[in-house]
Amino acid sequence: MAHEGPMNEEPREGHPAAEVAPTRRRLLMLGAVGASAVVTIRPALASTAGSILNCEIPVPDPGHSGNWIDADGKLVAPNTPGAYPPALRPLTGEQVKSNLRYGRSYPGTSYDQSRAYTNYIRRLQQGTSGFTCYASLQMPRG
Amino acid sequence: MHSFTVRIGPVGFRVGSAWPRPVAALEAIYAGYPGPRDGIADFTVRLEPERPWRRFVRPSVAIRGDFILPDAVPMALRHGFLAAEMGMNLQMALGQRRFLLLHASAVERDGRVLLMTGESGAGKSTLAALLGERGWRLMGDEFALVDPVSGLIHAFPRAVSLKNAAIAMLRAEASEDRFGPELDGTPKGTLRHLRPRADAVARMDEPAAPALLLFPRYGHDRAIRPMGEAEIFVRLTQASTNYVALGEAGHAALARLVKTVPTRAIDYPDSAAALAIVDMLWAEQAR
Amino acid sequence: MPLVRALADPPGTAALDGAGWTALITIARAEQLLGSLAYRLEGRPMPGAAAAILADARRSAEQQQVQALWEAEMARRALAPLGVPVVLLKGTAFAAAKLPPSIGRSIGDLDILVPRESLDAVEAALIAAGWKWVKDDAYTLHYYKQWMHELPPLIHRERDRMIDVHHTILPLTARPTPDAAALIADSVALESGLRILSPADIIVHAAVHLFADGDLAGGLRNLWDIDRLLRSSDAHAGFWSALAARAERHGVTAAVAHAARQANALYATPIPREWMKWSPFDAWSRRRLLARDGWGRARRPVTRLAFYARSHWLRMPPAMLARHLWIKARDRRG
Amino acid sequence: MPRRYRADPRSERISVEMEGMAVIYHRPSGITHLLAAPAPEILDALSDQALDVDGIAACLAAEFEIAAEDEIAAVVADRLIELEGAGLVARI
Repeated sequence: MAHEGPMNEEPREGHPAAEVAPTRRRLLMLGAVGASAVVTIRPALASTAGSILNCEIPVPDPGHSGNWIDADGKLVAPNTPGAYPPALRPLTGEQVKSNLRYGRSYPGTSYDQSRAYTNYIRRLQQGTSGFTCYASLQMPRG
Repeated sequence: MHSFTVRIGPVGFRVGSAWPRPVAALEAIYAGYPGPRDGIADFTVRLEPERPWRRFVRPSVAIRGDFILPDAVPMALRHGFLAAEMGMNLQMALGQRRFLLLHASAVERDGRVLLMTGESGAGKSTLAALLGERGWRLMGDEFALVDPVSGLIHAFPRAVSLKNAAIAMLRAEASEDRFGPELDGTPKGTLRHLRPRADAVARMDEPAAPALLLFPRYGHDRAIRPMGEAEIFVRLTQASTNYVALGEAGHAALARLVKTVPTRAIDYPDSAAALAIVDMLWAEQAR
Repeated sequence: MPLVRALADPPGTAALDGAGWTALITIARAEQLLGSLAYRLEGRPMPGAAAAILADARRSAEQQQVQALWEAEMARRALAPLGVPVVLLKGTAFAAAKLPPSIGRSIGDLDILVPRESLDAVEAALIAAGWKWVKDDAYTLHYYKQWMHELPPLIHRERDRMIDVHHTILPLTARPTPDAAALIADSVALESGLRILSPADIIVHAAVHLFADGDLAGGLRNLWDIDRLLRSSDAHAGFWSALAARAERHGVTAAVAHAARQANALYATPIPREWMKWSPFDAWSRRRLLARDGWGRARRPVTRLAFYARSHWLRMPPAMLARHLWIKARDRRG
Repeated sequence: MPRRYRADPRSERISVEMEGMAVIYHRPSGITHLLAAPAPEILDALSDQALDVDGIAACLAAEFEIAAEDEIAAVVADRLIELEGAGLVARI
């Protein structure tokens, strides 16, 4: 995620306590070798053709992490016959695209299991975790 | 091509459908809405058979238009109305460049706007719909449009998409004629659409200033937390589909929103608790 | 077709009604020409809703150009230590040199041309600077290296932008073989140190891209580029004979002549009388270029398929084409 | 000759302060960055003149009123890698 940067190390009392001891505080920040000082905002919804490498799609989304996925990509109860357990780690946009285009399976999954995951992803809607990544798979036309 | 046009807030849509049914459903739920300004639609959505013969044989609806997701699953024809709604959402998410688009609900009272943002399932849509029946003006349950010049929020009062338990909750509040057909077996479960109250439609050209921003989270014990500006800023860039595309104007609009609008994260166990928190925070900020 | 009419004759848009404007805007979006149209019609009387949509399109095009030029600048920084000429192509070149087609033009990937012998060094420098392969399977990499006029597409891991690195302007398998060394030798340096093709070569490349390589999808935009370039060069004495000589040198006379004729037919581009030698292919390719209806739908599937097949035929000898399609099909089955 | 760096003029950045950090819109790229200290100070120093690592460290030492320039130089070298990757500074 883009904002795993210095802001997470800061106390959050609404306003920083910088007024108390500016020099000391800044010195501390200055000394933080290794910690990132630059965080770049990435588009939530990428607009270019290849904007897919880094984004991730959890299967299923965290709100349904207990569910399994059937062959059509629908969420079903755990241990439903013919359905698959959640993906161990989120799929990347690149993997999804490669599955959509060339039928290449996801790491450590069978062809059918990959198909089920992809069917789930193709059903994603605005507001569901992973949708914006999936939406980024759009190609420019013309 | 069966055709339907509508204006929702500042945005005109044209929907073309290979089948009559989705258009009939759109006409019913958007009864009383105006057409696009000057008869010119900002965006075009097409509902087409995925392949020519699929118009008649096991009909399935592919969502096409100005902006598309090429590999999206086609939908069953009985969900054609939902396909149209998704198509309109997609045009906004991918194509909107006049306003900073936030994935947030917006309701207005006394000329001031309450914004609620968060992932699907956070409850922003249901809460906005409930508030819209209880003295607030519903400005939109899905997208809030921030005018980069004025900083005002423009209404985008689409039909509210109610899911599962929220349907019963709103049927207790709104009359039956404002509801669309029940759509079962959709990717989000059972859905019903609710037309906003007539005054929300009549006043959709009135923008208003944002006064309170909430990040609600459903299913947790009641809690209210302040948030740091940088965190709010970053989360809103991720809740916006066009922050980067708007460039400098987007940056200025978002920085102004973060700097001027009081913001809280709220956790709530049920909607009654959420509405109580909203009442309390609203009264606080109005003082 | 309304889009072509509006671009060629802006005052004619005064007659459009609401439905006419809606169709025009949808077609222009589908052909990636809405920004160009927006500037073309700027300042003309029109309904408020149309004016607002076109103003959005102008802002959007402007922002796209900022991003495209930035991507070029980042490539320049990554490649500067190599000391090799880096020639911008297509949309980014137009924008960097502020050439007439850049006005409102949408720009996708970054396309650059470098000498073939520095390809490996360029690839290594880009990868060191954060670019990575979009597809890294062995067949794709091998296929591109062996046969194509470019490296397989690379994408920057932070900025999510693609770069296509070319070493010539047509696949090595294609029948005409443009003189890549001459393209680079005669390129022109910009202030930044990046380069663009010579005026004649820019037109040659646009024509080749349209008629000797692609399947004409999105061809109206390429043809609009060509119209803008020809019009801005037309006044220079000796331009047309220089263009003809350059096209002949690269072995693409037919494609360049066809592009000029088609620009003349669709956009009323002024071309010399002796260039107007119509061929039966013209009408056929025009059908393909104009295959778009008022809902933005692609029409004439048979014509489109024929041009798709032609684009492969032009790029590859038949046996190789068969092998290529076979491997792609096998891939698809997983 | 040690390697020297340069940043775009200040007018090419729009900076808004949030929680002690700078939220910067960089006009030439259209990209937004969040910068923690001392990255904004490094950018400012390099907007006026091209400097090498020691030169930047000297600027920061003056601004932060701290003496240990060697330590600062180590931090600066670290930050420059990030700033260069983001395109906010360039080698000359």
